[in-house]
Amino acid sequence: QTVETIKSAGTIKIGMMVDFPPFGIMNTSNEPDGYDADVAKLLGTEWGVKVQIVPVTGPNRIPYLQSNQVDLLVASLGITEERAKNVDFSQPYAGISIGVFGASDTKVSKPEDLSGKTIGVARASTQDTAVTKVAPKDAKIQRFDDDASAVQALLSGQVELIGVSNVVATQIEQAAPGRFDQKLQLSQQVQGIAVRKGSAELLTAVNAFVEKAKADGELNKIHEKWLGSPLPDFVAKK
Amino acid sequence: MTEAKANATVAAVRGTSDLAVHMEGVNKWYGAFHALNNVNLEVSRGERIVICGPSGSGKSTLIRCINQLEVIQQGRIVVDNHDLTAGGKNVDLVRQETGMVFQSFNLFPHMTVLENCTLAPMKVRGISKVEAEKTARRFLERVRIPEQAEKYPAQLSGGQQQRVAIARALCMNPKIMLFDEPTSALDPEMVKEVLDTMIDLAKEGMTMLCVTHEMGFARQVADRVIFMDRGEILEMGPPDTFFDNPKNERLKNFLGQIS
Amino acid sequence: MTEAKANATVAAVRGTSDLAVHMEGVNKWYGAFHALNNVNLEVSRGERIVICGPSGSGKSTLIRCINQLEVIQQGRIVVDNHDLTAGGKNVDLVRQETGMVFQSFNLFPHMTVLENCTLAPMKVRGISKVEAEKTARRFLERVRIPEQAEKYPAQLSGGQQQRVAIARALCMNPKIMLFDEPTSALDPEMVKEVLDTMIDLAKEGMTMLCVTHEMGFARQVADRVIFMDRGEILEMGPPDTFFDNPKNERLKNFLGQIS
Amino acid sequence: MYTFNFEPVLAGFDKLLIGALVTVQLSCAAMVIGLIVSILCAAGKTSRVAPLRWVIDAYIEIIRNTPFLVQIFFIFFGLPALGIRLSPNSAALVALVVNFGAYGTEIIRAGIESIQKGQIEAGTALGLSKLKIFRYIIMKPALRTVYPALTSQFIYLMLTSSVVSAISADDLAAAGNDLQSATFASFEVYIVITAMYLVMSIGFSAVFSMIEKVAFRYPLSR
Amino acid sequence: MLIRPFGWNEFLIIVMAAQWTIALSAIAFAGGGVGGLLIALARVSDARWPRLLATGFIRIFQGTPLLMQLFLVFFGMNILGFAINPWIAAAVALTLHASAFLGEIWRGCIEAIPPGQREAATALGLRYVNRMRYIILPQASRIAVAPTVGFLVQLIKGTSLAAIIGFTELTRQGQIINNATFSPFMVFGTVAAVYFVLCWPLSLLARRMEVKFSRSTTR
Ligand SMILES: Nc1ncnc2c1ncn2[C@@H]1O[C@H](COP(=O)(O)OP(=O)(O)OP(=O)(O)O)[C@@H](O)[C@H]1O
Ligand SMILES: Nc1ncnc2c1ncn2[C@@H]1O[C@H](COP(=O)(O)OP(=O)(O)OP(=O)(O)O)[C@@H](O)[C@H]1O
Ligand SMILES: [Mg+2]
Ligand SMILES: [Mg+2]
Repeated sequence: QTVETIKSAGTIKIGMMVDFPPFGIMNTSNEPDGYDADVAKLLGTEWGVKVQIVPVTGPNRIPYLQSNQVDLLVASLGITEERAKNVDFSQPYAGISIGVFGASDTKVSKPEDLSGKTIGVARASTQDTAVTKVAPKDAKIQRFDDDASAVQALLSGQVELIGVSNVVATQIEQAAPGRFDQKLQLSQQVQGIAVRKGSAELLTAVNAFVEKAKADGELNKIHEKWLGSPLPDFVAKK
Repeated sequence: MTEAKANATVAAVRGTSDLAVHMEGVNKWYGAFHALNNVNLEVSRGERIVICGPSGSGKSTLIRCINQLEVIQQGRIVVDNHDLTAGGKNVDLVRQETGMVFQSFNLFPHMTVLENCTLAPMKVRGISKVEAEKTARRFLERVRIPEQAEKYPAQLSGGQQQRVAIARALCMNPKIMLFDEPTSALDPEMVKEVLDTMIDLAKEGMTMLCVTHEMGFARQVADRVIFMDRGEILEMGPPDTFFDNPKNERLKNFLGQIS
Repeated sequence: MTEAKANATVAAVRGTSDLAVHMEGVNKWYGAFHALNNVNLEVSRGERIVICGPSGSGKSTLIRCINQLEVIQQGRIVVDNHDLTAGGKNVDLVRQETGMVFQSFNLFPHMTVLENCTLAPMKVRGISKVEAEKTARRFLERVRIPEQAEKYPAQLSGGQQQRVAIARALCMNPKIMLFDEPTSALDPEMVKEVLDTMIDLAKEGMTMLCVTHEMGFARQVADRVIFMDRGEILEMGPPDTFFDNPKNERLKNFLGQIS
Repeated sequence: MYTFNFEPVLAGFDKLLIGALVTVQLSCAAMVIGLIVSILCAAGKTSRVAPLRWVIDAYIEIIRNTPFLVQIFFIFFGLPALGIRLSPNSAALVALVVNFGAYGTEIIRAGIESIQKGQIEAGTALGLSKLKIFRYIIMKPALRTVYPALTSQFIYLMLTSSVVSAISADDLAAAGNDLQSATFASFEVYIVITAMYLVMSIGFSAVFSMIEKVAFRYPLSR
Repeated sequence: MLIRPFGWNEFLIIVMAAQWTIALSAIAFAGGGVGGLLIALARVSDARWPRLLATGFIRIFQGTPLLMQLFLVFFGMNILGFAINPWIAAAVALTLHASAFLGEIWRGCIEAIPPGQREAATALGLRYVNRMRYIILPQASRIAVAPTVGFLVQLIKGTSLAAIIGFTELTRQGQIINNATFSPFMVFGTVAAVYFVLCWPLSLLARRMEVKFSRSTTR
């Protein structure tokens, strides 16, 4: 599939998550919205095609791409080596930093301290990968379907710690001010737009789009809008 | 119920008597349907009563009231000096002292013949298993199927099942036996074996109330035959006069039909 | 089956005959159980046959083979000149020419009496509804329940249901009527009304095969009585000799039990 | 065109087996406890105490008319508010028991109702108390008549249990999800775990028919 | 800034999602009705092959989670090069699933008709199609109503699994709203309530039919 076929079809199908605020949410009129949605729309405008957003979930987003249900994924997909074996990534269009959060009185300051603790994460997410990488063997990692469940597990005391992005952490702070704080900064994770393996031509076009958006400040504007801060350096520079 | 109780009190305590069953002004309704209409009946110890009448006339209802499988609304029933209408422990006592045999056998399908016979003695009377089995085998012998003790009901013929049902009732050492059409679910060639068992019982002096249409049996063993229709006892008397000299029109009609 | 066919061929074609039913060397097994053992039977047109015997002796099996509710494994059955063992269309033809009445009535509970009677004539013979209803009412008249035509089976007594079943079978204008213990599921006072209906039929010259234990009926209408045991026909003869002079030991025994 | 590659699945097969074991354990435990709950509730429904019957009815209606996923969320996330904190696997077990109990009650009630009145009358006439009649006369034949319904409800329960991965219990579905998120071999993983569920349900059916032969040996009348 | 409170609007969004639940249930039920009848007839057939095939079909679709069936039909077909839209995939998977269950339920109902009914019809000369059409199925359908409606309740709840192939029905909508509001008790309480409102009347109906049937047979 090439940009030409997409352009001649007039629409592009883009998969995005709608349960991953602020990157993907359903807004009050129940339309997909958020950082990813704006990026997708920007791409549509750029290429002069209509954007059809297909809601996907963490676990099924890659099958959606592989089975031709969507042309691209703008689905907060963190760029990892494992994933790169199955899909091709554009250069980063967003980034989050991942940390371990927990109740203020839980003492954790280095990865070894996670020993014996229960840590909740969203299954198959970047957080999952990051926490799994650093946690000692006897830490119990509990995998939930989405961030909301992981956060709920933390709030209800079912887990002591969770691995989430800084973005979600802000929301926890809103929901329960002062009760939780960040214990560990794990990684800064950059996210890419994904295309099916072997779509080199399409990938080039996507990369060109990302570069242009970074250069003309559009991406920055979107980041300001949704995350309240400029595009972080580790994304912008790369 | 309150009325029945009041009645019972009014009728005063008579002290022990020779009556096995005493029914007085018994009325029973199913909803609006009047199933027993002012029934009066006295059965002496050792007496054998046969009850007949058309379908739906209340024969089953009558004998089911005797061990309170059905509750009456009016009147008084005393069984072996236990006043059923007074309630309380009496109902349990009466049920232990009456044995009942149903048209459809009602053996417990998941128990062997022996288990069927020993369940109640063990669980109600608290008799030991060994003791209960000894008694059970004795009665199975008496109904002439000792060799079937280990089989399950479904492996027996209808006639054999009904004889097990009789033995099961006898194992509780009842003073009165109630039979509700014990042979009418049987194939014709099995009727005789069950009737023979019942005749044996009658000869031994058991008090019996038996709903049946086997007129030969009635003539042979009954002390009195009762004809019921529409919930009423219409005629009652020794078999000879009952069959050969019926007075009631409906009875004449009925006898004409079933012979 | 192949053997049966071979037999049929060997027995050669006899041309139309006066026989309503012709069974020759019939054998039937349920699994390993030998249900019919070399049965030979010839029934002439207009003949009335009563079949009796102990439970499980194969009486039902025998008459159910005649309209192929049961398939035989060996032998030959010809009904009204249609060779059943030859298969094909014959089975359908035979079923249309035989009427069957079951012990348990088997009326269709979701249809009125009239609908019960008109279904087969309309769907099998293709007769118009008006025509079918006219015939049905005529036969309901004949079994003496014309006023029940619009009721559902559950609203009728057992005796009435069985008479509807007879009317239903007659509506197909059968040449042969098969009865399988038509009165044994009935309350005693309803037996007579059904037997009377059957006696009427017999008087009109219908060919009948009837499994029953009503010996009074057998004496009154049967041309021949058949005794079966363990899948075999053991004795066969006119009622007088059959009942008063039985030869077979088992038959003697059986008659002793059921009377 | 997609090329199937089962290698990563085979590499993680031990994890799937462990997950399958958890599924089997959870389902079996849920069935045994759920069956006891069912019998008690079914007996309770024949009780003369009306409020008891209402409570049981409400329980049955609520469970049968809401999705299992929601039930399990409330048990896992909601109970801690009442001071009851369950591990994911215990929460899953409790949810499965609660769920099976509701369906089981209805099934067993049907079984009890299928018992002919004559059986109870025979027991009464012999002088047995209500409780003893239930225990010795009704119980076994009732269970026998509804045995097929109970076993298929159990199989359904086992398949439904795949939802418990949502609260991070580590059953077969969770193991499959973990494996697919690690390898992204989604189709391969799903095909394999589907087959594993099929094997388990066929296996259980076989075990059940063996149990049936042993537990209900008495012949049925024709 | 991003978490919004659970308000009237969110409530409405969840309630509106019930339309997809209903639509999916309707499709599944329609498909399952046709498929189930065929499976039931095949299961009671005298011929060996239809019986075996139907049994195998039931084994497979009652023996695997609906979730997996949906996943494999949707993504599997696409992978194999058959472009298939989610509606068709859902219709196919749910139909297969419902056919297996309804087939089994209805077989039971057909077999519950006393054999005497079939025999009486046969003896009257009625052949297979007429026997089924006029005698067996009308009677079987009466006893089938209660368990069928009962299964419909199961089916309505089961459609939540269609979320995996992209349907934003009731449960999925709940999850999405939950991620935007972080008020799980309000969200899932609402979801449960909507399911209850959809399912309870059906459960009551099933119960009523069951009672009615058992009355008409004990008489
Ligand atoms: N539980 C019940 N509820 C309502 N009516 C009942 C009930 N039991 C019996 N009846 C009615 O009471 C009447 C008498 O019934 P009963 O069983 O005593 O008759 P029966 O003389 O034993 O008849 P059969 O010969 O048919 O056994 C019948 O008309 C019957 O319909
Ligand atoms: N479908 C069947 N499968 C296996 N055995 C059968 C079947 N039908 C009948 N039998 C057996 O065949 C034998 C003859 O049955 P049949 O019904 O012909 O007896 P019958 O003489 O009519 O008895 P009854 O007087 O009890 O009606 C019986 O032993 C019965 O158990
Ligand atoms: Mg009676
Ligand atoms: Mg017979």
